[in-house]
Amino acid sequence: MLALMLLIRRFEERASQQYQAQKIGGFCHLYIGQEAVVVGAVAAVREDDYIITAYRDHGHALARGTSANACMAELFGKATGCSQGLGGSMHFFNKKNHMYGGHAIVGAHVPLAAGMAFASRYREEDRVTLCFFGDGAINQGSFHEALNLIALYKLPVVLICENNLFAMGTSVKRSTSLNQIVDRAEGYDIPGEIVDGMNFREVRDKLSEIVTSIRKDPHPAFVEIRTYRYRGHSMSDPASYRTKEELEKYRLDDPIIRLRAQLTREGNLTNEQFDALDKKAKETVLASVKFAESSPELPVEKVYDYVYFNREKA
Amino acid sequence: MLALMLLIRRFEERASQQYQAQKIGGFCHLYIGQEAVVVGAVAAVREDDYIITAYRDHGHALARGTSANACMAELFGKATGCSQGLGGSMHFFNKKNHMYGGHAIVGAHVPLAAGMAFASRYREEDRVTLCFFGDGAINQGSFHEALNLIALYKLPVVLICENNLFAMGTSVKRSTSLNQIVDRAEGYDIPGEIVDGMNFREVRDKLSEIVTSIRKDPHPAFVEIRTYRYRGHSMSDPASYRTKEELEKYRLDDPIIRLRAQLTREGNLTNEQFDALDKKAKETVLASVKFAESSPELPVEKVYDYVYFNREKA
Amino acid sequence: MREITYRQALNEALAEELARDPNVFLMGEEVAEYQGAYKVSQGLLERFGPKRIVDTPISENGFAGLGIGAAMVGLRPIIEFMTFSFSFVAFDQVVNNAPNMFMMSGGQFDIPITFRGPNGPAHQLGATHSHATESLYANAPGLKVCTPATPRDAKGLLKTAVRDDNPVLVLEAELLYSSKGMVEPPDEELLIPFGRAEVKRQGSDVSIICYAQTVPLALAVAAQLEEEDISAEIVDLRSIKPLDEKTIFDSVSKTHRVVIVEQDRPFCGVGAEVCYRIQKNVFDELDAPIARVSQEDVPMPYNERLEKFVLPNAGKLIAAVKKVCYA
Amino acid sequence: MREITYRQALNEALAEELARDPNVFLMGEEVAEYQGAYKVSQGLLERFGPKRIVDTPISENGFAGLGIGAAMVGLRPIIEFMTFSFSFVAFDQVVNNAPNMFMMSGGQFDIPITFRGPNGPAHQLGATHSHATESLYANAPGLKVCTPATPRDAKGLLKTAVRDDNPVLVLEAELLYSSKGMVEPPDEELLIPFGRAEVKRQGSDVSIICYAQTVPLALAVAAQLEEEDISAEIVDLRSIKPLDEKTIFDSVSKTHRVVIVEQDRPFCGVGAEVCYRIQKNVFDELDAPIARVSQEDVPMPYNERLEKFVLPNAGKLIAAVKKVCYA
Ligand SMILES: Cc1ncc(C[n+]2csc(CCOP(=O)(O)OP(=O)(O)O)c2C)c(N)n1
Ligand SMILES: Cc1ncc(C[n+]2csc(CCOP(=O)(O)OP(=O)(O)O)c2C)c(N)n1
Ligand SMILES: [Mg+2]
Ligand SMILES: [Mg+2]
Repeated sequence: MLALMLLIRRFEERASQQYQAQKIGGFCHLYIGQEAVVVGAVAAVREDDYIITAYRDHGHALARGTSANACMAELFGKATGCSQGLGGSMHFFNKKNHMYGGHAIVGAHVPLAAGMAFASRYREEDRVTLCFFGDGAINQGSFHEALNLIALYKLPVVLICENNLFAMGTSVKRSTSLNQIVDRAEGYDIPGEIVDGMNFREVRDKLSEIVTSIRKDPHPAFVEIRTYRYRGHSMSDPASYRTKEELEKYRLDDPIIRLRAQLTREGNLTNEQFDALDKKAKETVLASVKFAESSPELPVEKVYDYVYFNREKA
Repeated sequence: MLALMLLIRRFEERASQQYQAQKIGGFCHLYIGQEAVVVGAVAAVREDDYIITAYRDHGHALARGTSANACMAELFGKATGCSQGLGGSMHFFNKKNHMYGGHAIVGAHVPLAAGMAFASRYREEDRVTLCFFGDGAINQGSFHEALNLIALYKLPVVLICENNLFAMGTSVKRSTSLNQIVDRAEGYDIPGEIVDGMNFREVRDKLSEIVTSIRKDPHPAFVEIRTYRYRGHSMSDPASYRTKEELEKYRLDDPIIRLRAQLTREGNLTNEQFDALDKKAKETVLASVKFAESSPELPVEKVYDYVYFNREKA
Repeated sequence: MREITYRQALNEALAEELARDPNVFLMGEEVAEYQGAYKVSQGLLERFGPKRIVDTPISENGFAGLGIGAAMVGLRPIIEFMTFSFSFVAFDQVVNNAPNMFMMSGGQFDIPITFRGPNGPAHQLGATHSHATESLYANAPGLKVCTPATPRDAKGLLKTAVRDDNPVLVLEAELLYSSKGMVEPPDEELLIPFGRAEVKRQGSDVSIICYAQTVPLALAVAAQLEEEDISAEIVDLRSIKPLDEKTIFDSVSKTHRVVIVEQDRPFCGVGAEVCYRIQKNVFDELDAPIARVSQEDVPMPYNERLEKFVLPNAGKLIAAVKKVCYA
Repeated sequence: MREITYRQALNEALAEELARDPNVFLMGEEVAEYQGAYKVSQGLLERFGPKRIVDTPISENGFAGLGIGAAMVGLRPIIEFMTFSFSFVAFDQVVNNAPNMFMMSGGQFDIPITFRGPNGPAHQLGATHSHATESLYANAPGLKVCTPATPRDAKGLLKTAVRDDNPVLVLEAELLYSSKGMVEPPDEELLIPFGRAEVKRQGSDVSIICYAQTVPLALAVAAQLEEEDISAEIVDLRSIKPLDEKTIFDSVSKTHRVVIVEQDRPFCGVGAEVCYRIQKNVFDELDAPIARVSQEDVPMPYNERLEKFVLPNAGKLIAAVKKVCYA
């Protein structure tokens, strides 16, 4: 899990660099600082459980076993990307690994999560759907309608609010009058909890508990996971709406340092082992850039093949 | 106030009859049974406070001093109607009396109410906005976004949910998992109360209290007013989704009978006085039918004048 | 063949597809216990149970999105909008999530979903409840849009929609729900492919291109014109997207005069697109400018006479035909 | 006159209208403290304070509706959509509440509101973030829609929009925000009326009708065509609705050949409507079918080369011009 967090961290750093080198286009939202959230959550579920998130999705794709190659190639717009270069940073998909996107309209994927969970219930499967979204999403109509439907139909969804305190430049204090986001769940009678998102183990353990209870008896749950993004909202945001001190405070609480310290304290990780893991992550990511660079793009006429699905042709 | 409730009751009965006689077109939603809600609410506010509601709006227009003539003429599609025959049953407006509609898309007028209250605050007026909506509206995205904005900006709005237990054929139990609708307000930190909507005095007094407090210090409030509609959802609905017994139970609790009994008990109303009031209401309404029948329609080419407002021409 | 109503035809299509494929379910406001606001789903709850005929709260954005999510994992939802005027609160789901998913995911997720319900002005429902949405949705890449005008087309197109692996909108005509027509018996599978217009009446002097509620109007007008020795060919588009250019162009090449009559608004309406395609491809066949009869470009008034004035009607259509014929 | 950017021009328009009328306020996501996602509202919070420059949560439906309600009681809101792709979650407010209110209320409520923000594909933003919305909104009766292509038009049209007593959409072009052009000095009032196209370049062989992002494209192509002895007249529509038929028809009557180039999707796009109007009114002036260059009818891919292929571009425009000129 530490390896996975390191992979995400190093991937994002490299993506940032490649974006600056103009190898990557469009919008690009980095996940640095939030790694423990998705890694912890994914550690709490089965491989066939569904996960879906918003546009800050690189970490989610990687955590769900999408290769760094496929992720980097997607950013480069290459045919070998996880969405064949057609989706880009905000639209990572990996059907095989049950990663259902990568959705760029704030809040609009929460109803999709309801549908995925509806299908599980319809088929009498015991799958759980993890639906990630930001603190900004809770003020969208689609979020609201989906939560009411999820509660009404008792769908097996864990609603995971990655509260990184900001939606672009708007702090949570300026987007809702709630003292804590988790209180919003009360308006739907959905049980809610607050989790420390800088602590991998707390995320994993809390979610394991919730997922176990859902698998026994399908119902929704809401978790507000408190975290922080170190970078700006997207590559073009200098993030001048917050102080250096605030950022530094969170950096001290870094999820990777924290897990490292826990493992070291317990005698399960040496400095050498950590360095080796980190080296491995860096190498994987570096290789992914090479892979992306040398990968082909789809021929332009191919766009017509992605308008309608044609079973016979496929 | 009893007179007003009687006027609404008799107006709706007559509208029903005229609808069956095909003098009225489109959809027509009657307010019978819910009269105490709007009459109580309007009794609690000043004449220059804003009110806005959904499509079940005849009572609201009448309560806000729109003449029965203008209301009936609107149903008949006549130029003398409160919306010149261009709005119809679902779109009653009376700007002069601060009745801002009459809105037919469920939930879509709640943001408008936010805007009206925003304007009051902008102009530093102490007006209050009363926003009425049904139990079905609380599951719309627009309701949610508006409530969050209203709470965030601390706007002077009383959010009045006329809970008549049904949205068309869907009972509240089947549209949300909440035990009581007022709990939804918790998700926005808006204070909420439950009020007996069959009791005019309770509605008036409770709302007076709330309005006084808002005028002192602008803030939102949510009231779930429990009421019942005696008729089907619209004229075309036989309302077979509920039992005769349920309807009879509510009829025993009729808001007009109740206020009459209260007044009689207190020695403020004789049977003769009541009959005179009722007779007056019936006469007013009967006259309104004559008025509507004999009123002109807008000439057809006039439609072009209602596409864009042209200050110079107006 | 037997005569049934448009409503029954839709009901049969739903029942047959629900019976054929356990992945198909119907969801919307009042579709189950109430039997449908317009009774299109009459009897389906009893037959298929609440798992497959699902009532929702008034949350169009929510349940449209729920349908798309269910389609992502392999179900085949039929989502009813009580009317398409209410689909505007779900607009983002219909035009962003449904048709973009296949492209955005690099072909991993096809979205086999059907959105259906009455579309276009009905009768005195006023400005908010009278929207014709066909041009708006046909504008979005990745959607298919059909507009049945007869019971047979209603059944055949809806069944095709449910089996299509892409998001399809079946825009029904509320004013036609009780209209009758001949339809194959239930034991004969009736599937009408998209992109095939139908010549509902042969003629030689002018092509009247129509769809949905304007088809009966055009047919009635054609009968009237006959008396004045004008022979009108009636082309019912049936599906707006894909559009059947061949049938249109063949008719134009035969009559050389065209009137398009649409229930739609004029500005960037379906008729504009059809006009563009005709003049682009068979310009030399045209003996007169193409005329359109659409709604007046005004919000819909409630008053009955004013509403009639705003809508396409026989008088306007006849005038347009005469203009192109004697131009 | 001095040279400023399109972004500055919009900023000046906002500042001038805010200063002129205390009823005007600006509301949207990140418009205040962040100074605008694209910095169009730079400096306005400092100058006008938080009462008039108002940040919102991510609730487009909510704050679009809030603006409409405020307009009902006499304020003059300017509502920014961070991009018009996000206006789809507010679609119902924009097409139902804003333009219908005046009719529905029998003329009691005019809605003096401006919705503005970048519209249309920018650069590699993918399928959900690249919507061109002009034809969708122009379809709705009661709305006005303008699409400035130069700093001068941006300033003049936005100011006119704010003063209009009806709902107006100012569809800006993100890719043009940093482009420069000559604009009257701030002390000269610049108001550009709606419904007036502008001939941005005179020519005699072909009329290229364009707007927004396709105006610089058309001008560049015209320069290229000049070298091949084809003289192209460039007609910038500036406002889509109302549409300036006269300027269009005059140009067509002069050149007899037309290419419409739009950033829009093809199906029921703006070009279709313009084409219909031309063939209807000046059919006999046409020496060739009208050609359109629009987006390919596909969801927008992220990949840069594929995106370029989907968009209108110089190659396609030149080919279309040559086709109509030698047809
Ligand atoms: C409906 C909609 N409105 C606006 C945007 C633009 N936008 C993209 S991300 C974002 C902020 C979202 O913040 P949050 O939900 O907290 O997620 P975070 O970026 O913190 O991960 C905004 C406003 C959008 N994509 N969709
Ligand atoms: C967005 C939207 N969806 C659906 C409808 C159709 N519709 C009209 S009224 C109604 C029920 C509303 O119930 P409620 O809010 O409880 O109000 P009541 O009729 O009880 O007064 C429905 C579903 C609509 N007008 N708007
Ligand atoms: Mg955030
Ligand atoms: Mg109700």
